[in-house]
Amino acid sequence: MLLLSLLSIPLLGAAILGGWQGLGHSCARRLAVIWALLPVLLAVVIGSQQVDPVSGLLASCESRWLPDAGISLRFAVDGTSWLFLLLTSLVSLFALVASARLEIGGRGYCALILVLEGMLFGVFTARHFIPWFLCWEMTLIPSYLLIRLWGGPGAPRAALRFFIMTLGGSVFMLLGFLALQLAAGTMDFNSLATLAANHELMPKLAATFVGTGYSGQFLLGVVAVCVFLGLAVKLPVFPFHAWLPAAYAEAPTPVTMLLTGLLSKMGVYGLLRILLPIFPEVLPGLAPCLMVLAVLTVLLGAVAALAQRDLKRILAYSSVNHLGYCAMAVVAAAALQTDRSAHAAAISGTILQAFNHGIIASTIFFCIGLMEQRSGGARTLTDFGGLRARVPLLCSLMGLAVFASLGLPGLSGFVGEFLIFNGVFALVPWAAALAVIGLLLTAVFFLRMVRLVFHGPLNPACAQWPDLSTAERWILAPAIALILIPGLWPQALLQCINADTVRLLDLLRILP
Amino acid sequence: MADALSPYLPTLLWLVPLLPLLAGGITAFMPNRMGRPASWLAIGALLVSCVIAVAGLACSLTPVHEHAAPTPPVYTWFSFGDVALQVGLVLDPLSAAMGAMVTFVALWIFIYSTGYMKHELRFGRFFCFLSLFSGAMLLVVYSNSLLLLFMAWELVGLASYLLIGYYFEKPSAAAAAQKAFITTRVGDMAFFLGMIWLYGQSHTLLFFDHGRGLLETDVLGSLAGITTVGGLTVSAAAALLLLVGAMGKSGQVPLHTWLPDAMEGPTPVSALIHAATMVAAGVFLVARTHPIFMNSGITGLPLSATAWIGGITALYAACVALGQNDIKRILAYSTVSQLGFMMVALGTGGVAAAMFHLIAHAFFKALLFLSAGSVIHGCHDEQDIRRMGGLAKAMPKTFFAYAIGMMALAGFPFVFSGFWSKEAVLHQAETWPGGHGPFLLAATAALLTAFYMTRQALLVFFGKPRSPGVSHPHESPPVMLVPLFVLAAGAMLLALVGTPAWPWFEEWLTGESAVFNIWALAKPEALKLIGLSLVLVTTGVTASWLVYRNPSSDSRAPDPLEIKLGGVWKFLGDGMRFDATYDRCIIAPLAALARVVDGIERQWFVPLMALTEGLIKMVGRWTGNADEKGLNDGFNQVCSGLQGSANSASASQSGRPQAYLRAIGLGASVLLILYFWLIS
Amino acid sequence: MTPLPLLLTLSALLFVLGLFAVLSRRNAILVLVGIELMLNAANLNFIAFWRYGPQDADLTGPLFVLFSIAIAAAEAAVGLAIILMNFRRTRSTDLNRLDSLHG
Amino acid sequence: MRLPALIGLLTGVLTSSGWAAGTRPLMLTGESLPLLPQHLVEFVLETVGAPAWLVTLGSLAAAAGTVVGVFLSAFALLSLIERKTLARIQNRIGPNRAGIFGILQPVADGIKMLTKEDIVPIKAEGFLHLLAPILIVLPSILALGVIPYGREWNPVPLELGLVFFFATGTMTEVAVFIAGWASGSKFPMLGAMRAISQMVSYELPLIISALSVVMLSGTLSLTGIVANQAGYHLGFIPAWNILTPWGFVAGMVFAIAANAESNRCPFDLPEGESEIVAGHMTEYSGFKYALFFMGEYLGLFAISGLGITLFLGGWQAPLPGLDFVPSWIWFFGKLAVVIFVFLWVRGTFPRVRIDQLMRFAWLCLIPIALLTLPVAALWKFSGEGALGWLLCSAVLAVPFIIITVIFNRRMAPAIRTYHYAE
Amino acid sequence: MIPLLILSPLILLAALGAVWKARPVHAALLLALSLALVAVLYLTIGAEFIGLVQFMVYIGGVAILIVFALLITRPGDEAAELDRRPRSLGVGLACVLPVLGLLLFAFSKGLPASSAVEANPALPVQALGRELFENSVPAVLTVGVLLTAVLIGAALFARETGDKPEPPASR
Repeated sequence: MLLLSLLSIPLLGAAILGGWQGLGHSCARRLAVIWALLPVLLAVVIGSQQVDPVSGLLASCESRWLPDAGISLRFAVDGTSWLFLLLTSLVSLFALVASARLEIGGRGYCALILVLEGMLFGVFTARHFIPWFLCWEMTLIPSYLLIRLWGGPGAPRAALRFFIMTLGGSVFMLLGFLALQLAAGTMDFNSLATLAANHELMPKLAATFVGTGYSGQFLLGVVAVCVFLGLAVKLPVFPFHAWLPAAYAEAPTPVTMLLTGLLSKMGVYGLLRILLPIFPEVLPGLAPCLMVLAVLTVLLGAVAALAQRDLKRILAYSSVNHLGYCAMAVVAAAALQTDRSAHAAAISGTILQAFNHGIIASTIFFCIGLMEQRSGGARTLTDFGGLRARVPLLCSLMGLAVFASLGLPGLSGFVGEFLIFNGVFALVPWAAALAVIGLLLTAVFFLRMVRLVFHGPLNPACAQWPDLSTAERWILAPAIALILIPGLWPQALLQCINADTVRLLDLLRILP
Repeated sequence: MADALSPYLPTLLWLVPLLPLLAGGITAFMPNRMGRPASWLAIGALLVSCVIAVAGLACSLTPVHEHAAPTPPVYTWFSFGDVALQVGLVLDPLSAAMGAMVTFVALWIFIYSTGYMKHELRFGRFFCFLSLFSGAMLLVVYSNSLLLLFMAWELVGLASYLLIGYYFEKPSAAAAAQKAFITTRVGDMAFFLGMIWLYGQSHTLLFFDHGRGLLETDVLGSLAGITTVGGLTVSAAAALLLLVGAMGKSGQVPLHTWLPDAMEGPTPVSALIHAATMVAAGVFLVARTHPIFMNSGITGLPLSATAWIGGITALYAACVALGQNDIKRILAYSTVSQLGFMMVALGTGGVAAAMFHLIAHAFFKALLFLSAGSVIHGCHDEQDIRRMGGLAKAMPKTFFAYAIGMMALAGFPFVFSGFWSKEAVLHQAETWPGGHGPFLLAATAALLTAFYMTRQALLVFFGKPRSPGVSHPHESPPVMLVPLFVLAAGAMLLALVGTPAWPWFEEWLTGESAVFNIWALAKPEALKLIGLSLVLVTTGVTASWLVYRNPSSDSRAPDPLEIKLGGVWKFLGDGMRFDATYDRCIIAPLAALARVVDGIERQWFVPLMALTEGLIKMVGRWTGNADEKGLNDGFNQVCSGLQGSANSASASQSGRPQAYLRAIGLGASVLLILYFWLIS
Repeated sequence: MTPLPLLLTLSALLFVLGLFAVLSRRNAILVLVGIELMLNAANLNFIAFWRYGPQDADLTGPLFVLFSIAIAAAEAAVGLAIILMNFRRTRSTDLNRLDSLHG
Repeated sequence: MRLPALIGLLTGVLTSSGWAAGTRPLMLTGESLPLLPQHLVEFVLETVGAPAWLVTLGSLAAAAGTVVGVFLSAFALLSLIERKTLARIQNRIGPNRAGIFGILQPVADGIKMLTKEDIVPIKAEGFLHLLAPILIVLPSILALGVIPYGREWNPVPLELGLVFFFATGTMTEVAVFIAGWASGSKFPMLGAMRAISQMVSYELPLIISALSVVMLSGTLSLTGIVANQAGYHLGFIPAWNILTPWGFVAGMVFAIAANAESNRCPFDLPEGESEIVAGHMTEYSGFKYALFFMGEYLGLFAISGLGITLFLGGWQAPLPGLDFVPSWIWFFGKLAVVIFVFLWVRGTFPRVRIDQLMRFAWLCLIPIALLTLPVAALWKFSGEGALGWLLCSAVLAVPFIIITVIFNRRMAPAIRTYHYAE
Repeated sequence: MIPLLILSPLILLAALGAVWKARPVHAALLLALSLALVAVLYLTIGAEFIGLVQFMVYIGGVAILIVFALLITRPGDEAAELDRRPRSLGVGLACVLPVLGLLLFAFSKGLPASSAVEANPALPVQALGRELFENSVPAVLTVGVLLTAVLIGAALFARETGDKPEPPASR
């Protein structure tokens, strides 16, 4: 019931906003902000539910949709899902608040954001491929429209590119799952994972596609690659990230917050929830290949960020870099080594990194939005300078987020990165050793940005800027709290997912 | 007091780092105009920390378990999966001595800053950063976990970044801050790798954990038993990585370039962070993890690497210091050189010597920086020693303090701590079985130290004022002078606890009780080194006096050494062109790489995408046309037919509310009349 | 003549006057005036029956009048707000021009 | 020398005559001094043998006459004091020509007003134009009638005094409207619109803040409310409502709203001469104009008197030992202080803008006034002691701070750039 | 009885004026007069509290609101402002008169047998308050909610529609 209402509330809000003719822009934004508080509350309520000791679920709902086809709308929340739900509700709220603050969009815009939020809830809770995929694809439409209609001058092109690439990836994923459906007769994630754990998936595939003459190993590998493609585009993993910088830079800032804070997390979630449990048999074979891609993502993201002059593009590449760590950790966790603590570290680190990056990146983007608002749209590095003298509060809060992003201990970014490196180093040492360079470069491009934007003599163009208004302070305060608290007390987040991590490890048969 | 406190110390110990951190956190929220209260809060917090740290020192003076590893309580910070990660604080002689030194020196530097930074706009912010730094530094010192140490280590780096960039409006300061952070981060990344390597193999990051800690025999043995890349044992590899981290923080060649630039920060910052404490954190890290260095297999590579790097750094920095003209940069290079001395001591196995030199150095170098600050303050922000001169008369108290610091650094005999600590280091190096290289390097460096310090003193305090700016210097206020005297007293009194006659400090660190034996001074090897030190100092001072006794009265005249050495002097002045080399070999290629990657991103991916787009659009247009022509037109015709027939039925409705009301009223009246007609 | 019939007659006449205003005034606000008159007539009845009606001392009458007055105020506020809104749109309060519902 | 003798004579006559021996003894104490006219009329009428209703009517008329007389003279006095005080605040001298220290200025003004030509504009609606000034004065006089001025001086002790007071107060709005509309001119109309919106807005906090007093007193009778504030805490702190947390807040709200209700500075927009000449009074002259002024001042007296009754203990003495002074003297003493505060406020505050005015009422005063109701209940149930102080202050402080912060932000004037001032 | 006999015709006359007057403001003022007279009527027959409340709400609230609305919705010229005799006078009367007949008929039929001049005691305010806040609490709450809703609704209706260009963010 709780879950059902969580899934439907954003859609209801979208319907209200969509249907309320004549609602003014600012009223619509305010209404949407208030409405978006509801999912946050509901997420908190769901979090306070008792965990079912058998299934480890906080809440679930199921309805048989097409029983003949074996398709059921199964949604369930465990600790990991819950963390993503919380992130979704928080970042959506944040994006709506940011829209209200930056005065972007109106009725339709807010409705689209709410639709997006609802679909993301679906993605993070669905336990069956069909509803999951429906939601996954449905996120595309609002995000496409949001970028296309409210974006910058290059938005149509960027949005189209985003749409096509993601859709292309999804097609592969759909094909992969259709193959699984043909072979195993189910698309339920849990059933598939159980089949995989019992080594039944491979023979079934081989039996189904006997005409091709390929081995089950090869076929499952192909399916895994197909699924990975779909996820990799969203994440994004090199070389499927081409849509990202333009889309991030052209989208209106709140939408960028959603893109980086939530849409990319769909990829992480998919890697953890789908790729890892369903394909444990073939992943170790693919791991070196995927690991190369992940490390390249990390390094190229960081190096490319060095050459950017547009603040949003810098942040876009930094997102590539940060999500590369997630990809790296998941791939490492797929490697066939039985160091339970390293696996646990990699998986926990991935989730933590996803959550924290969502918060941090959207905070930084919001700050950039504020700067853009003050500068009248300019946002290249040379448009600013010496801001710390003029707007110290904005600079210190954004600086805090930036330092969290480059993994300063005591802030939320560090713990995730520590765990990821811990796990990856124990499982695939060379990857960690190379990726450390990425960590270093992150500091380089972020500090370069800080130096050019915040430090140095005050740019006369910024000499009249107002510092954060009270409203902006109150908007940023919770975000900053969400950066500080997990940094000092990571257990707050980890305790939600530890049981799930153990469950996943047991499923993957990784023994102590 | 110590005994009474000792049961509570494990808990109270948390306060030592937390109080300054808390003060930093609170002052961060104070507006600029509340600068004074912010400074009081910072000083107050640090004072309490200092009291506790000194109490801790007092407690550890009386070793309860001799030769027993400490058993501090550990706390679970977080757990992932079913693994818990633990942290804690430890109070052993090493951390107790270091902690007491840090709090004490920092306290006086805080007090000094209230005078020195008086006219700054962001006065409160300065103390916020200072507090943040002190807290983090104390966490480094007391940490019982490599992870906690690393976290504090990074925070220290952040504080250093903020403080170097305190005058962020100056592009040079902003650049120096960035350089410091990134250069040290290079080392930090090695540290990070070393740490996770150690964790991956031992599954613990605690130093002392009831026999299961990293620095305890079981784990040390198991680590030394695993061989990895290049034939090194895990502990050797990790130790080397940790050493790189320490090099970054402690400004060892080749990661030293940030330290002279860091002098862009305010002088108290240079005194506290870039002389006394933070740069010593690297030395402290090696001292802390010394058992890993010691037990790294038979090669002993980490230790000899430490010794050689230290020796090279010591000599290199001493040479470069010869060619500097900025009063603070001379001191900065001297710091690098002295840190090299400490590394030599560590590499040659003398944790005690290194720590003694560290603490002594903290006192006299802080003293020197503060005196230099006083000089700069008095000369209206003039930093070039060629433009100073004759300040001894105008600023006698500063001169007095400076002289003590300078003599301690140069190693004037007997009453100055520097003499004895340097003697201890040389003693260690000389008796090292690995060779005489580090010893010779260090001894030469000692000679040069005496030379350049004398040069500096002569140019600054003697002769005639060489520029109008410094012709009317003024003495600093008491709030700046008192810390000078306190530190001067410390720089001298510390000599008492480290002489060979009563090597109390060393014995205490190693957990033995010292015996006073004046005749230890007369032992041949002691005499030999004392003699050597004396010779080195005297030579250096005399040579310098000969060269600089009559400085030219023109501030633009070339340096006497420049005349003699020519291009070499210029080379030294540029820090042996490390920066330029880095620019050419690392930064420029990196930028080029970034441009190439960006180019690929833009040039290669974009057309590919555009092609796909075009194809898809074409298909879309074709199907769209089919829809438009085939389906929609037919539908439209049906609709328009329907619409035409519906227009005639609506004429009877006038749309006026009152017309409707009247109709209702008439109807109701009719009904009423009917009703009455019916009932009556 | 006892007070009760007098008051009842008065209220009936007031009611009828109000009704007349509602049915025949063109200005929407004056229609509201009529409605107020009708409400008052009703209130008057309540009070009359409470005061001069059968002997049971409960306070239903005045109570009801209190509520009725409160609601009348509310009704006036909303009614006027609606009229105002319409005025903004059409620049008129003439009910005869409110014929957008016509067929 | 003559007055005491006269009083003595009268007393002698009264006490010795049949009244003293008959129905009621006439004790002429300090307390009952203001009742003297009323008693005299009753005495005369009864002696003459008039019917009972005539006696009652006469007695009421005398009582009303006393009140009106007292306050009309107070009005005259105040018009002078106000000018003098304002002059003092503004570093001027003020009226000093008519009589010594200008003491005859009110008289001079009165003569001037009476002898001026009464101008009625052509477009004015004659009857309504005349009706407005009368309707302005009427409610103030009616309201003055229900206030208890002393222990015994209580002209019309209505059980529903408070409701009556507010009910009559609403009449002013109609009067103002009539004045504005009947003048048939632009500025009066605008002024009337402003005045009405202001009065309607400020009536709400005024009534709500009075409600908390009603809630704790359990009566609508002003006499009862005063009686409820009798006594002293700790032996010397008077048990006035203003000295409780909710009462303090309600009293402050009441004072501000009262100031606005009587259209006085800083809320004197309706007649802001720099903007709309004289508001609804623009087209009036001569005696009608004077009536408006009279209405305003009588209203001020009335509302101050109500404030004193509700919050400042009415006629109760401020300290236990001071009961020997006749209670109405205390009342008028308090009235003088309150009026002075109003003058002071007028002299020191700048006039607010119309949007500030309305925002202040709706966003600040009304929420705070509403807040006093639950807080008064809390005060009642937390034992009216130290605990009550603590709880009530806390409950009041938090919303107060929030409201004022929000309000300050909303009200914060935009930073202006003075183009020609530098 | 006497006050009643005096007041009733006055009330009716005022009401008639309110219905008949062509000038809207006059009609509104006459309505106010009529309502005020009804309030006086209440006062004289022992329902003082109701009378005063009637006065406060109708004169201070409703009448003022109506007048205000009239002023705001004034058309430009004077002629258009006048609400001249309705054309549908006959229809109006045709609707109204049967109602009047019905009412009078019903009253005359349903009048209680004994109706005294001074039957019930005057209104005790305390008892009324007790009745209100003890027995009729739900009703009071409902009315409270209703009034709040009305307040918000009226404010929403009456506010300027459409987004005004907002002033630039905090300068």
